[in-house]
Amino acid sequence: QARPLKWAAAGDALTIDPHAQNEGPTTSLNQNIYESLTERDHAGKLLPLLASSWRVLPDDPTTWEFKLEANVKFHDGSAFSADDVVFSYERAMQPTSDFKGYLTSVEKVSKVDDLTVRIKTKGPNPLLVNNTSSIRIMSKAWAEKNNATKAQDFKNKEENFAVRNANGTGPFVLVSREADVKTVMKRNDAYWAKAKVPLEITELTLVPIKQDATRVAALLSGEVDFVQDVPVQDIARLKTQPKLRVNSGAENRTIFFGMDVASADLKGDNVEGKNPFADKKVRQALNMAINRPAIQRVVMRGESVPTGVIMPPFVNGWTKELDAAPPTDAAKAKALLAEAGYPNGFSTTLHCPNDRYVNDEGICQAAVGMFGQIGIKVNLVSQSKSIHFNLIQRNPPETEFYLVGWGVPTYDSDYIFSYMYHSRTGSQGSWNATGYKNAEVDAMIQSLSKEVDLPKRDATIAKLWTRLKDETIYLPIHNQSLSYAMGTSLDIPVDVANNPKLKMVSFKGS
Amino acid sequence: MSSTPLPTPRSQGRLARLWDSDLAFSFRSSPVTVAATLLALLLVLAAVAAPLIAPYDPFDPASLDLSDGFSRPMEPNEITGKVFWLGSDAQGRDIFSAILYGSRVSLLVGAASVLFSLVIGVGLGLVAGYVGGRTEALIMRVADVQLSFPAILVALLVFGVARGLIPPALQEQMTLLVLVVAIGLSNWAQYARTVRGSTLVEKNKVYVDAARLIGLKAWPVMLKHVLPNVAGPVLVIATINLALAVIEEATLSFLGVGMPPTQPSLGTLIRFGQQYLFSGEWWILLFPSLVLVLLALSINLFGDWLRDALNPKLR
Amino acid sequence: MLAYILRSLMQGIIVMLAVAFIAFSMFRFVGDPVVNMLGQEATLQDRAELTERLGLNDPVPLQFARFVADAAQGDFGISYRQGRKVSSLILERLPATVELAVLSAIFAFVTGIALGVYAAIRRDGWIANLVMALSLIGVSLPTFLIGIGLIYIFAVELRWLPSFGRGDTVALGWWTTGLLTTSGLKSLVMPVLTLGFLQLTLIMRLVRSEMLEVMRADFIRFARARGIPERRIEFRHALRNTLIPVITIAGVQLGGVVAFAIVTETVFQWPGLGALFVNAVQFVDVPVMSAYLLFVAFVFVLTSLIVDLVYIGLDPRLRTGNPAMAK
Amino acid sequence: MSEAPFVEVRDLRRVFDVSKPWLNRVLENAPRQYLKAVDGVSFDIARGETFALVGESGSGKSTVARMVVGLLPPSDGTVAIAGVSMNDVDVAQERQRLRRRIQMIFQDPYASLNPRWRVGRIIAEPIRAFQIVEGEAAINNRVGELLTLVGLHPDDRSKFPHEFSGGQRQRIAIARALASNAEFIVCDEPTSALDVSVQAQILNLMRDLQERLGLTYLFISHNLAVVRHMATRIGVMYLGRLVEISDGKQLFSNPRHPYTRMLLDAVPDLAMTGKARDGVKGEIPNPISPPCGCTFHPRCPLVFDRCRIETPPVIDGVACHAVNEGRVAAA
Amino acid sequence: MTVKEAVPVLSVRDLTVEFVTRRATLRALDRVSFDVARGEVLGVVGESGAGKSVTGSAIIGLIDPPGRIAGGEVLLSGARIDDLPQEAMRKVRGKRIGMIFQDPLTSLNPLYRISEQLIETIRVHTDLDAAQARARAIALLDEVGIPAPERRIDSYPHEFSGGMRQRVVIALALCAEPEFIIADEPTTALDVSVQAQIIALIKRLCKERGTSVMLVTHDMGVIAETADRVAVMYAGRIAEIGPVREVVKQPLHPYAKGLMGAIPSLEGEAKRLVQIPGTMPRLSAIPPGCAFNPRCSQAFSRCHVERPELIAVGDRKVACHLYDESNAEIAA
Ligand SMILES: Nc1ncnc2c1ncn2[C@@H]1O[C@H](COP(=O)(O)OP(=O)(O)OP(=O)(O)O)[C@@H](O)[C@H]1O
Ligand SMILES: Nc1ncnc2c1ncn2[C@@H]1O[C@H](COP(=O)(O)OP(=O)(O)OP(=O)(O)O)[C@@H](O)[C@H]1O
Ligand SMILES: [Mg+2]
Ligand SMILES: [Mg+2]
Repeated sequence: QARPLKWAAAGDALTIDPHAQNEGPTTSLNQNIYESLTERDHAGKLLPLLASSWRVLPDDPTTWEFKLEANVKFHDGSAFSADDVVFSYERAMQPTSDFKGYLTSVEKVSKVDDLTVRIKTKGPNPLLVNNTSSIRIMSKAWAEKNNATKAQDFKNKEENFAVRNANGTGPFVLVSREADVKTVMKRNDAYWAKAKVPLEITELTLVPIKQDATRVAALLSGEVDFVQDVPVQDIARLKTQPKLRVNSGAENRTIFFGMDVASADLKGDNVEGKNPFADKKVRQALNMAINRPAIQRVVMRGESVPTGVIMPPFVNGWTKELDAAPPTDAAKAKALLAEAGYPNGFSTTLHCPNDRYVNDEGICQAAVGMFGQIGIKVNLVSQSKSIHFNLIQRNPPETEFYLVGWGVPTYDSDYIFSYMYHSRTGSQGSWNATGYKNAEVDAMIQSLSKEVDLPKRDATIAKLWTRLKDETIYLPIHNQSLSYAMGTSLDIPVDVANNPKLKMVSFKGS
Repeated sequence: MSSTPLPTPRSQGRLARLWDSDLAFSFRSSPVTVAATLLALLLVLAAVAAPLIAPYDPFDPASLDLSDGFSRPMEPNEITGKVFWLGSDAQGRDIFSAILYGSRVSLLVGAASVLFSLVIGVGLGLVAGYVGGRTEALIMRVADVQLSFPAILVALLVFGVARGLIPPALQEQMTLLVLVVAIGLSNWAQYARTVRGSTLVEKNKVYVDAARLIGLKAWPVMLKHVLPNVAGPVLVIATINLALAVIEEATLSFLGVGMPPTQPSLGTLIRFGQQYLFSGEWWILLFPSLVLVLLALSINLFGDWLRDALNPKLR
Repeated sequence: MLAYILRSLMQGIIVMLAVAFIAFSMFRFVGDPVVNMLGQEATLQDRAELTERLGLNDPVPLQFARFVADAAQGDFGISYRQGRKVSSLILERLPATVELAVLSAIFAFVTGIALGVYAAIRRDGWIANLVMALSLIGVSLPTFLIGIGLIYIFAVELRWLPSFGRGDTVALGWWTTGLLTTSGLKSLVMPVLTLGFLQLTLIMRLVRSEMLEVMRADFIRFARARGIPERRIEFRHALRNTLIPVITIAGVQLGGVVAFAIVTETVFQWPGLGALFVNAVQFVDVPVMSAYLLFVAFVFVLTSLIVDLVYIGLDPRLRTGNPAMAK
Repeated sequence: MSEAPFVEVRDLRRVFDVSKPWLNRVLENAPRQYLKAVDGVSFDIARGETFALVGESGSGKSTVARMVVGLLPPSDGTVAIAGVSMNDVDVAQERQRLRRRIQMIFQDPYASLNPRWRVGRIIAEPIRAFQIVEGEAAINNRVGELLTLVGLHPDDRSKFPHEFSGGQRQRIAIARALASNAEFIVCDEPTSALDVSVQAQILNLMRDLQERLGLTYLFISHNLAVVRHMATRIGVMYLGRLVEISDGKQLFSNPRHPYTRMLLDAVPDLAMTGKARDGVKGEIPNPISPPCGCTFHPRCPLVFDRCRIETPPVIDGVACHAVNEGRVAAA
Repeated sequence: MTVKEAVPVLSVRDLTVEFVTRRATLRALDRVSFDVARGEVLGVVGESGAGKSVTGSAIIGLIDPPGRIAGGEVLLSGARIDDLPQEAMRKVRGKRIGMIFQDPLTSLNPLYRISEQLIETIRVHTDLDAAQARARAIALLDEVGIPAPERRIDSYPHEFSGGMRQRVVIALALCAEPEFIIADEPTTALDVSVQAQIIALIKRLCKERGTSVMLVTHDMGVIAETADRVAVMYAGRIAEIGPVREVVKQPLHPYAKGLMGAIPSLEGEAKRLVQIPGTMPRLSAIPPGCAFNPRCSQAFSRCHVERPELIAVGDRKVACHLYDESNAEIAA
């Protein structure tokens, strides 16, 4: 029986090359075609996939060994083997790959036999396996044949075959793809793990619909069956529709503000020769000015969980105490400001994306008002994510106050530390646009990736968090929640990484 | 001289004469035009006097209270109990005040961009028409290129380029200016074409020769003699372009490249409101849209009448 | 006559060159192409190498010449965002936009002329007045509001028509068409109406005023004085004279429909070039932006050329190249 | 004419480039085309005299007028007024001073006044430009005087041109011409747009003014009767050439050039003398490619071979081979 | 003039035309009456705005709104035509009454060949088929003096000179052999030398066909030469009408006298022209009584109050109180 599913999302995958873009919507699509050694279920739990088991070699803490599933076939019918894994990891480690960050600790990937692979790390890396769920495996023979051995390479002046064609081991086979229009996949009837999953969808079509209203309209009129990005304001109405189901749940993502705490003077402010953000009291005042419950209630319509730390609860290192945010207290905030020498506040500019996170622009607007109430006049510049992220990633950064959201695909605090708190050196701290730089903290962060003793490691993590939370480098807002809307015959749970597992879908009622 | 001058029966005051003129008559006798003009005036006045009329200042984020968010029109807010005539939006902004301030921004952008394109277009058109030759060919070719791109595309491009060139810190302050330039640049060619056309006609009229005979140079002749005579069609285009510019600004804002959310224009308000098309908060979309359409419509009605009234060939 | 056509061609080429220059400058100066291509992690050496490879060290005129030569061969480089050849992206999106634009243009032209002629002939009739009033509302309604309104009524409330996209398409070679399937046709209705509406009102108003003007011409009076039936005067004598100015202006405008589609395509998630462009603007995908710019200019040049040819067909005064016969 | 002529026109030529655009010329292999609007015209005008130019449309009358007042630079030849060259760069300053002495009245009274200006401002413009009198009150006075002079009311200054009839507008134009105390007025068909009864008013006014102010006129018209009424001397133009110059009366009693005769013949006979008129044959040839030799030869009843080849020079006021050779008896 | 004196080809009775404007109802024609006999050329002269063109338009039924025929009647060969329904009137136009306008440059549709316009008109009014109509058109062109008509017939109007175009216009007006032709200033836009040719052509054609003509013009000379009778119009009224010789040589009406005296002449001494003071009144300000009274040097009290009717004086009719018997002593 034909059971097609039309799946609408706000944005399209940027590419289907599995190693070209480490970005939410891209992964969301690609995971249906390509598979990795391990996977996460919708709750974030790590499960075996192409690797049936793994271990750190008892004699060598720097080497991981993965046993691969037998009888796995690529979509073109060729058999999956260790060669493909080695090839794919090497491909993911190339400079043109966007996934090399997951594999910085990897020294070498090697084949032991057809179904065994070893990954040697530069030092001991007790958490390497967490990263393997992000590295997808493609067919070596196919890539070589089609001259796609490198992830997207602009220098070629030629397009990469893998950008439009795919050959993975996943539950769905690519039929056709028009970027930003639609991507059609059909069920992989020869799927190796058919027995373990329902795999009821016969044809899967992803249609990106950018406009919120149009996306909702498409669901209401029955043109699509499943909407991944339901605008928060429409959840209530959709819930009242008898033929629709809305599932909500937390996402593995925290939304927060960052600011330049290091520069001697800010360009966008009205304070001469001083950087107000460099003063912890000012940062604390800002933190106190934010009315998190109000943002949750009005801007997010309840679809978020306020937080006091830039870490979602799924992450190793999260505690209730850390999560507690300071209560909103404008009077105290003003007092702090006065103490810091800004009794009349100051003015500055806030940069905000307007098409990346749930109601990102609304959050910024609300915050601007709240900062205004303690006397800090904030200009708001909101723009598309591609421009916004550029400002953050430039070196030196071109923003002094910005909103960003961070998900943690490895479910470990290290990921946050090394991207957000480590000083900008080498491949680390690339998203740390605050200029925060502390040799001691950097050393502690670096020690994490080498620490084999997990309790000891956790202790370091806790120490780091206590210290960093107190520093108030970032102003956490909330952990974002997600809602999926679909016809009542479906019941797709919200995936914490926002990568719905469509092979798990089963149709009820029909 | 044996001929006697004809008696002049009409010697009333200037105002009375204006009232009695054909233009005023055709105005008075078209109730639709009168209504439209009154409406347009009302909207413009309300926009200009926004700070005096508006109960809140929607441009001051500090005065907003999130708890006021999504109040229904004329109903007290569930939490704060405040009443907003036309409701409030997601930020707790009073829609009525936001519309007043928003029309102010829209009209400011509209008027300034019209002025901008008018100055460029009329200037270039006059020069092209009066000087002729290569200058004319060059100017008109540039105008052609410009005309080949619809306003929205030009504005998007200008906006994009400005984004690339203006330092991010200044962008918010510059948005208004960029909008004015973007919309202004996308419309000047029309003026240039019209003015050139009329100038070509006017400059061959002998009153221009008469002026040249007393030794006037090209510029004084253009400005003092030709310009006033090409002003009619320019005025018509300017009026209609004002409506267009307001719409264009709204469209740009709708596409996300307009006024920042903290200083919303009508278009920005509509862009926000559009998110609530299905969620039941209809007032956030409806009222700004209505004002935008009424504003454009009333200006257009006036412009339409003006065009017919100034066109000697009709009627 | 040949000279006339050649001149149009030459003007077209000049326009194309001017636009190419804008596109080139954008490519070259708005955002650093090397940074855009290489991303953050690139080493200095990578950059230098790519700069050299892309020829960015050459003199600007040479770069421009190369740009034009590449563009003339349909080579606009690789999209920063999608990593695909811009030319193939454009070709892929072309059918959607062309079908939308052509249908809108036909809709606007045919309905616009018919209504305009009607409004001119029955100048004071109430239907004509109603049509004129509606046309003003049409001019005052932003396109995006029309689109949103249509979606709300026909897709959400009535559920008659799909709210987005092209529906099912049939591939004829590389061309995909929505004209051969019911869902494709249904999907076209609202975007075509939305896109065509503004043009329709403009053309209609233009036709009306031109026609009114022509109807006062001496030769119309003379035709009446000869006892030519009124119908014949209206449709044979007046209409053709009306069409000459209408075609110039409408031609330019319809050439622009392709680009006007930006808003419509955004609202209806129409997978055409306009949507591609808007996405490109948001991602600062300069190769796509500049290619689109050139494409729009090309369409404009093409329509102007067609307009000029139609002109020659309509107006015999342009056809004679015999100066001895004049005066 | 004992004293030196007030206006001296020598060998005036004006060529307009009416070539097709470059591309057409290349494609069609067409040469550049020139239109000789005025071709070697010479005449003198004495102070206080009215010199008239007549000729059909396109014969170059207006072009001569525009060159004489300096609105159009001649391609060749000279115009000197009161001894000052109108086109010599060296005497630019003198010429600027000369300008106030020369004015022009145009054919179309509806187009010759700026429709957006009030009459007072129109007439005051030359006064201000040449600083004839200083001070607003004085200017006002002068405008009033001028309006009265041409038979209008001083209060008319606050009206716009469209509030006047054609004849009244022409009076305003005359007032403007007189505003700078001009001595020499070029009148390009000043009455051809007016009704006969109004024409009579204007013609009478012009003659009155001439008598009172000692004006010199260059009077252009295609209407022979009007010319006869106004002019002391007359030049007949055909296709850019002056074919005959003679004293006013003589031209009508004794036309010599065949073209002049033809023109006279073409005038309907108000007196209804019943004299049979020779129908004028043909139309003016295309001025871009005028017939060679005597340009009138295709229409000339007296044409003979020489006329087709050789351009007749002006001898004794006539440019006609037949006349010069005495082959036609003076009528 | 032939025997059929009894029924004039055209008879205009008390024709009144009004233009309704917002300020007033303007009377462009005020009880105009005249007859045109078969084969006769009636000249109509008068200043600009006197109502000459309106008279022509009213006869042929082409007064555009806001104008309307407010009174009087027009009879064509004895039958009323001013009250005919649209379609019937259309059939009269071109078929029975031809019209020639002033400007040949704009009278022809620039987009159609001469042949198309001629054949169209011929076929609208006759049963000829296309080939016959074409032959007819060629014959007509030949008749109006266009050389090599077979060749020129397929030209476009812009390929003709002004004089040639006016010939084509005349051919178009003559297509259906109308009984009556209105020529509204047919030569004003033409060169002096061509004017005479065109006038001669009209005159010859009408004579040959026995067509009557109403020739509207400014030019007294043309009238003097062409017309049999002449009507002098002033401010929408006929001031004087009568045989051309008498009216031109010894005008009766003071206005006509002024008009004749104002024309510079080729003969005689170039003396000061007779000058009528002032200008014709605007339609909105026509004085009561005789419209000419403010400009008339002989006006007396009655002229200011009572409108003079046309009075027969010999062969002529004149609208002036001076010729009313009861005022005989003043006229002297
Ligand atoms: N600016 C110009 N460019 C080209 N040709 C011109 C220009 N001005 C005049 N001519 C031509 O020169 C010739 C003489 O023109 P001009 O106006 O002097 O004639 P005219 O005798 O005054 O005629 P009219 O009685 O119609 O005023 C005409 O053939 C005209 O077409
Ligand atoms: N459409 C109109 N509306 C108002 N008044 C009009 C209209 N048409 C003509 N008139 C008036 O009717 C009067 C007679 O006009 P008409 O055209 O018959 O004059 P005419 O004698 O033909 O003058 P001309 O010699 O200038 O052609 C004029 O006063 C004119 O203003
Ligand atoms: Mg002239
Ligand atoms: Mg007339």
